[in-house]
Amino acid sequence: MISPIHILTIGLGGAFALGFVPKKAKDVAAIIMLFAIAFMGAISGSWLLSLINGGSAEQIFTAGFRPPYSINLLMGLNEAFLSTAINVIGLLGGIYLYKSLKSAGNHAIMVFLIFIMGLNIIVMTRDIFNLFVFMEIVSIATAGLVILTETGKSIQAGFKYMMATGIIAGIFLLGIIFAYYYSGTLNIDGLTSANIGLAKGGSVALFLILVSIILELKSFPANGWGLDVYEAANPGIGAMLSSATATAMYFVMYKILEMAGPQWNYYISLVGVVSFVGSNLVALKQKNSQRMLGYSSIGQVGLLMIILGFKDILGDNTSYIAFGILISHYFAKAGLFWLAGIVKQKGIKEWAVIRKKPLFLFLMGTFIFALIGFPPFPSFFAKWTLVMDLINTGNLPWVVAILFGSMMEAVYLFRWFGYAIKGENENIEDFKIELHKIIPVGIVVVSLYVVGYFTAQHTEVGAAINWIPLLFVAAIFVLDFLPVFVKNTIAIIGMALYFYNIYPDLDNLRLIFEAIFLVGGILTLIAGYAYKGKRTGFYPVALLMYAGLTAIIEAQTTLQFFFGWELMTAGSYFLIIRGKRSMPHGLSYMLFSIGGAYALLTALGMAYAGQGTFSMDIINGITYLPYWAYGLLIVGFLTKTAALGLHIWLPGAHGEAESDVSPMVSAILLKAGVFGVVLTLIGMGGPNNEYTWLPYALGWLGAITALSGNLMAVFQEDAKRLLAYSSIGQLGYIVLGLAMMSHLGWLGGFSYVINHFLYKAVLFLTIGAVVLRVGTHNMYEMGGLIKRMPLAFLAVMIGIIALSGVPPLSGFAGKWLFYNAILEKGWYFQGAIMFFSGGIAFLYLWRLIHTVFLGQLKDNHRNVKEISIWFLIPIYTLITGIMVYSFKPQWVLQPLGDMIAQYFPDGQLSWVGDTAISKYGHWAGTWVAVTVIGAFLIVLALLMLSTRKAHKLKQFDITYSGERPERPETTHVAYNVFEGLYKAMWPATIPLVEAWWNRVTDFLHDTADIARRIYSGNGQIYIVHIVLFIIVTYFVIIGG
Amino acid sequence: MTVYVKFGYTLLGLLIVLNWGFLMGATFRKIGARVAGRYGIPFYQPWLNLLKNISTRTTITHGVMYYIGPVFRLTGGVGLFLFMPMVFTGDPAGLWTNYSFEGDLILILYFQVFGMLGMALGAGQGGHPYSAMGIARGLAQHAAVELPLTLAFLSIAIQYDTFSVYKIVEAQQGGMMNWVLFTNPFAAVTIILAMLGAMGHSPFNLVKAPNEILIGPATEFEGTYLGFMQSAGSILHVMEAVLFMNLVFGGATSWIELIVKTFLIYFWSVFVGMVFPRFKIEQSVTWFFKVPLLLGFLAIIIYSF
Amino acid sequence: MEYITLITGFLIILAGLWAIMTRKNIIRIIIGFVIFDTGLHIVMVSIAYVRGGTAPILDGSVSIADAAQKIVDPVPQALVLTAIVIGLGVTALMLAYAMKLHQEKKSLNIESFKDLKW
Amino acid sequence: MNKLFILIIIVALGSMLYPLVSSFDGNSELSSLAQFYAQPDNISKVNSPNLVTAIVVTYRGLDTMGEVTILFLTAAIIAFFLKKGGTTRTLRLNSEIFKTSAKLLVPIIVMLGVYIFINGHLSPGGGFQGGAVIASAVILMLLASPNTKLKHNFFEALESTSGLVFVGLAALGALLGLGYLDNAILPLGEFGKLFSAGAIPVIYSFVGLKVGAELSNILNKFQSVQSDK
Amino acid sequence: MSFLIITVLLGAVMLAMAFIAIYHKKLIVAVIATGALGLFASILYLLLAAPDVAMTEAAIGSGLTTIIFFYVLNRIRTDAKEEENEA
Repeated sequence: MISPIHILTIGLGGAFALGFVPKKAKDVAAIIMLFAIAFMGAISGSWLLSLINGGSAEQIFTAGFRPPYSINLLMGLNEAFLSTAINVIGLLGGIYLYKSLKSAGNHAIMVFLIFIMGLNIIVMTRDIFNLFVFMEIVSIATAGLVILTETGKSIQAGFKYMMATGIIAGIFLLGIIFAYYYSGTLNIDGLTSANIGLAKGGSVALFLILVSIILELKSFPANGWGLDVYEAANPGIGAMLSSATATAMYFVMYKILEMAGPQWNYYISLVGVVSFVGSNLVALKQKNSQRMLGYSSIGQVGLLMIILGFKDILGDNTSYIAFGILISHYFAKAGLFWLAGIVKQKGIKEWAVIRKKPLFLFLMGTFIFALIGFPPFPSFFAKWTLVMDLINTGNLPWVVAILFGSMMEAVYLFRWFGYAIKGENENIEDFKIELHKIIPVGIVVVSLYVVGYFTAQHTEVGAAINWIPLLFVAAIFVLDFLPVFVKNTIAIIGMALYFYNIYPDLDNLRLIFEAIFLVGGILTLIAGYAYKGKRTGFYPVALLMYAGLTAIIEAQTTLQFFFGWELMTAGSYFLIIRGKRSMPHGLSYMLFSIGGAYALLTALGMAYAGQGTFSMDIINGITYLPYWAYGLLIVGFLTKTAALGLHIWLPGAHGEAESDVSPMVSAILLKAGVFGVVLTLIGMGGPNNEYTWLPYALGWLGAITALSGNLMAVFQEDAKRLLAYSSIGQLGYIVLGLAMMSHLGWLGGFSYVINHFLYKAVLFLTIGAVVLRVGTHNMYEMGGLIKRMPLAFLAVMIGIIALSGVPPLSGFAGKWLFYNAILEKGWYFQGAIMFFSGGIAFLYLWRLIHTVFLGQLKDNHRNVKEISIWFLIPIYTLITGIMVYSFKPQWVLQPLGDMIAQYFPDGQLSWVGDTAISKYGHWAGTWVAVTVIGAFLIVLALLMLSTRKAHKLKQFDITYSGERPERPETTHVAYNVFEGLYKAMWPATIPLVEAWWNRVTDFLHDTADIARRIYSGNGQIYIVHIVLFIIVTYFVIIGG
Repeated sequence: MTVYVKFGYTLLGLLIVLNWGFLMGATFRKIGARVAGRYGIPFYQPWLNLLKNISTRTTITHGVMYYIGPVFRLTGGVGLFLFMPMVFTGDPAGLWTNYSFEGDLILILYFQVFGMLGMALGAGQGGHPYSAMGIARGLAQHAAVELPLTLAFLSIAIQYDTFSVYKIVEAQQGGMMNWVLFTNPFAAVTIILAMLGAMGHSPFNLVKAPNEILIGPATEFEGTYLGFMQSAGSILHVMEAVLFMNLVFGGATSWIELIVKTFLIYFWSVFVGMVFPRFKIEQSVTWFFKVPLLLGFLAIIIYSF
Repeated sequence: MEYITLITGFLIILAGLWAIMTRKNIIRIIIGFVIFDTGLHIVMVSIAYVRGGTAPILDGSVSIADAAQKIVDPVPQALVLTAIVIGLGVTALMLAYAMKLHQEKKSLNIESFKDLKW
Repeated sequence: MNKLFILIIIVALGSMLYPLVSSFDGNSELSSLAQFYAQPDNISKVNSPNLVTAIVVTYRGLDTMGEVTILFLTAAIIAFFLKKGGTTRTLRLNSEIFKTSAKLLVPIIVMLGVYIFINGHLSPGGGFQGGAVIASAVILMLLASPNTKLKHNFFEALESTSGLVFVGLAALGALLGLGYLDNAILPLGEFGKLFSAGAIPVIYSFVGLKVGAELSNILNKFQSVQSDK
Repeated sequence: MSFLIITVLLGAVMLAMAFIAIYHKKLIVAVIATGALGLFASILYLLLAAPDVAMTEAAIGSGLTTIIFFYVLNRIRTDAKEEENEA
């Protein structure tokens, strides 16, 4: 094997040899450079392989003397990994920059080669002054590379960079020389054992060394110079700085911290957290994509610093966590910078142009999800482990800070992604794809997935993840060029087979939800046959959501659960954002989901604390801050069920989604949150739990959610939004039922779960299909459609009767159970609110069916056809379900009762034949249905007997007060039809919650805007920042 | 007792209720006219109306829903009757308890909407804007009325620890002082007030305004439809009164008692209607959210501690 | 003696920083960096000094045997050598930048180069 | 930014650095590292009378390599940064006397530079100083006849060659199994003589050549963008 | 003792040079003062028994650096002149 020192030989020799290459032969020079980097990579890679396979680390001595007398280098596992990574990214970056480097000439090529070489040595060296020299090499090379593509801005940025690094290098040198003075050595290992921190001056020297490395890492807020470089430099260089340099400097920090001793760890974490939260916060206002990426890079480095500071606490997991975060950041940030170079757009809004080439959306999406820490990327597993370990060791506040920062990062990254996916792109010039630029991007994308898989395999819990659904998603993704019909069939067959395989392994509770997810999924997918063409991207994301849902059900460990949860979030986000105007709603959905997911993550961490296992059982009986843990779990799950306060994403997201997506995300997806709440409540100990106020508060929340959801639905003019608000209300019932923590309450809740799935799927599918036909969501632009689409009308009528709870259809079961439960529990007011919400529900349901199907047929709808058969099939299948449930409620309720009795044995219903008997009353579902239908038929027969010949009237046979089709909302009777009620109840409809969230975001954005004013653009001010940073940290750490 | 006997008694009960509804309706029209200084209709006018309506030879339809609307309406009325115990005889499966063993108070509460819903849909298909307006107002007011009413019902259910109407009636036997009116006055007063809205007389009859003006469901539906709706209306009026009687006024142990009590209950709402002018819909909603709602809360509060 | 040189070095460092942070002319700022570097070098050499020591060159005056007792510390001196050359590189590059900046805006005032901010 | 504020910052920085001064009490003896270098055994292992040179070239040879690289980098960056933008140079001509004396002086100065780095292991000075002296000769040349086109390629070739030799010698040590940058790849010779100390004079000479070439390149670049009007 | 006085004097002179470099109106003078600072520093290095450093500082720190400064100043001056001529 070749000695690692020859990385230096190759790098320098190559650079010097380039001087012989004639000026014109730029290709030769560039190829020599690439070969040199590849060769360096081969050396480090071969060491990496040998060290992974148990080889021993290599010490390189120079000058024939042992350290500390001469400079030595070390090639251990860390070094081998990092230098391999640097060389790989260097090679890819070299390929990416091929043309830019060539046009800048041979000198630039030399500089690039030396830059990569210098990073290698920085990683390997064990001598502190040598480190200084090579850091100088790297920063001078950076100063040169910044002006690779020379613009006024890049020159300014380069100069500021030089000023800053000049000061930092001086501080570093001062620290080194005094460290030498106190220890008599320059060797890092020697300094470690010398323990110079004990002397007063020695600790100052150590501080100077540390702070200069911190500053080199561009810690917030003394980092204006670094940001300018990210913004102004060629994106290819930005990629190098963000991934390669930051990685190398991070490792330097690791070495130095090792040297300085554990008493500094805490402060490093402190600086890290300030940097992480601060730069992510400030990035909120950023409109320039490259500068935003710069902020994000700094944030990520801050996170890595936190991890480093906790290395003694995290123990063996430190390197795993750091690896996961680092490698995700490494590839993703490089990829994003490269994309920025390909897209050639600075403003984040202009990134909409990327949509012109859908593959690029996939690339960008991958990078952003990897940065935020979604599965299956390494950062997901790393963040998981980090949070678990931090909470387990009692560092909850740190977790909160970290998650807050991550949240901010998600905000701006997803906003950016939203612009890319949905923004206006007509007037933006399309970008060219150059092969040499896209190859590196492609390689890092693939690497992210591969590394993610292996990261998961590395841990025991991660290895247990079921990858089959994901493989299926990947397969569908590959097959995306096929027409809808084929993909739909594959998807349906796949899901059916999967369900067939999985269902024997599930207990009853999980079976219910799995059936809703998968059977419901199949039914809604059938509607997909109505679409023509390819429907690019639909199937992978839909299946991703289902993969996540099924992973939640199957989860044996909390990690698997969270894994599934995040997959489901990602998939549903993409599904929702496919709608035409769904971008802002997609964003708020994502942010609430991430916020909820972080609440879950924290809570799962608290559950893990002190348990030492990730089995799902740990949420039963949490011991560490149980009130908070259960509260957070519930909040996390409630973001998905859109409880009041966390609901503002739902109406838009569901309302603007595609016709067959709305039922998926409404009827099916919301149940994932319910499942979570169910698990939590079981975990709290079921009937005998000691958390009195938590279920109580939850109950009130459910009741108020039910009321306000329904009330908001009443005042909607948009049919799908109406249904969306209705979902909020219905989920409120479910939450209330579950919160009662009694057998009847749960039975009511579960009967709602099933019922809501059935009728909401029917309603959304039907209305969605109608919308597809008539081309508008606005109800006042519809009317009289019963004549054109009677089957759709019938479906909606059955749906709304079932929803409203009017006997004899299935909705009444839930109501009846609820009132019994309420009486038993004594939650009379909640019950009254619920009843009132039910009354409100009639209003919007009538409005829905009346405005869409009854009244006058609109002129432009005279020729619309009945909704597509592909929608009717699932709709009527579901209606069959409703009918069965209505006529034989005991078929559903008895097994449900048995299932719930496992958790709530007391207060069960007793069944006498068809009659359910509770403590308070009785209800014979079948007989009620038969009686009502019987009476109905008799009356109908009487009517038919007495009206033998009814004269069929045409539309205009009645007195007709005109409607104006051109401005239908002004004269349409159903427009603002509940004005009277509104006048009476308007205070209840003030969107307080939305206003509150708006205020929160405004506050954050304003803070960000004020905070970022410190980056005045004046290089001198940045120097002042640096010096101030040094002084402040000094007085914080040393204490004056 | 066989199923057929039960069915026969139920049918008989329905006929009594229907005729009593007609008679009561005519009586109050008469009283109203006299108060206003007019002569008024003869007491048999409703029967004449029914006959005349059913025997019209031509009839129109706007579509299936239009046709089925009155069926819903009448089924709603009949259903309510079927699920309501009428005369208390001490035997839960007694002759005049109808099919109340198939469900309890909650069923009745929700079933009230059945007729309203069908009516709304049927009128809706007529395509006339006024019917939509009337229904919208009706639903809004209904929602507002139901809130205090539900609180009162819940209070009674808590009081007797049951949702079974039969048991509630049973518990009130043995003297006037056992009536909910005296044992649970808050609930009773709430019901007495909210009842005004449920009965739909002035001042809470804006719902009917559109058809008063020019046209609306009652004009739109003619002939047999109107006949059905008038029958349904009579049945519903009586059944509402029976519901309140059962819940608040101790039920009835005989048909006579039932007739007297329902007459008085009905009289109360007509009496108020004659005194007060009509409310706008926002006025009536806010009215129900004031005193009745407050009383309803009180009715619950006294039982929730 | 070395105290005085050390203190001088520190004062020069601070003087350099003062120039960097207060002067608006870019050339003047670069001069500040040179001063800063010079101060650093003085500090480093001061630390190398051993009381009464001679230069670490073993010519006639110092023999191999008593070298360890007589010479001053050669290590920081070697470091200073390196540092001086690095300083030259940095200064030259900064001056090249200054030239370019002047070409761009015909101004040497640091405050006129604020195109990148926030 | 307010000057008073800066003053406060400077004072704060000074007070922060004060412990370094206050805890400094000079050296009465060498540090352990320097003592090792000054031990007779070790001196004879390197065999260079100038200990600073011994450290710079051997013990800390890697630093020197980096240092040379930095100059190289700077030269390269300045080269592509200050690319001539087409305008022809019209520089004022100097007097004949100056030109003639410069022609006379340049070789002497170059000789002096060479002397300094060849004797780097014996006397003060070495590659860097020698290189700087050579560069000053180049300056003289440039000043004397500003319009002469310096043979740029020559300096670049010189720079590259000496760089490659340096790296090659360093790597040779590793390949011979002695250690990277070990000066013992050549015979150590007799202490205090010109041809002694193994590879040190050779390396230092090439360092000198390289530094000279690099500095000349840098200066030439700056010269090339001058113009007198 | 005499060394001490010389050192103090040198230090004072160097600080004065630094002051001139920072505050003298003419950039040329400032640059020269910077070079002088380097020269005085190299004397200090000689006193501190560091002849190698002294040589380097004299040749590179004060010599070459100053020359580069001059080149740049000259260039900037001519640029400024061009500016005036054009204006």
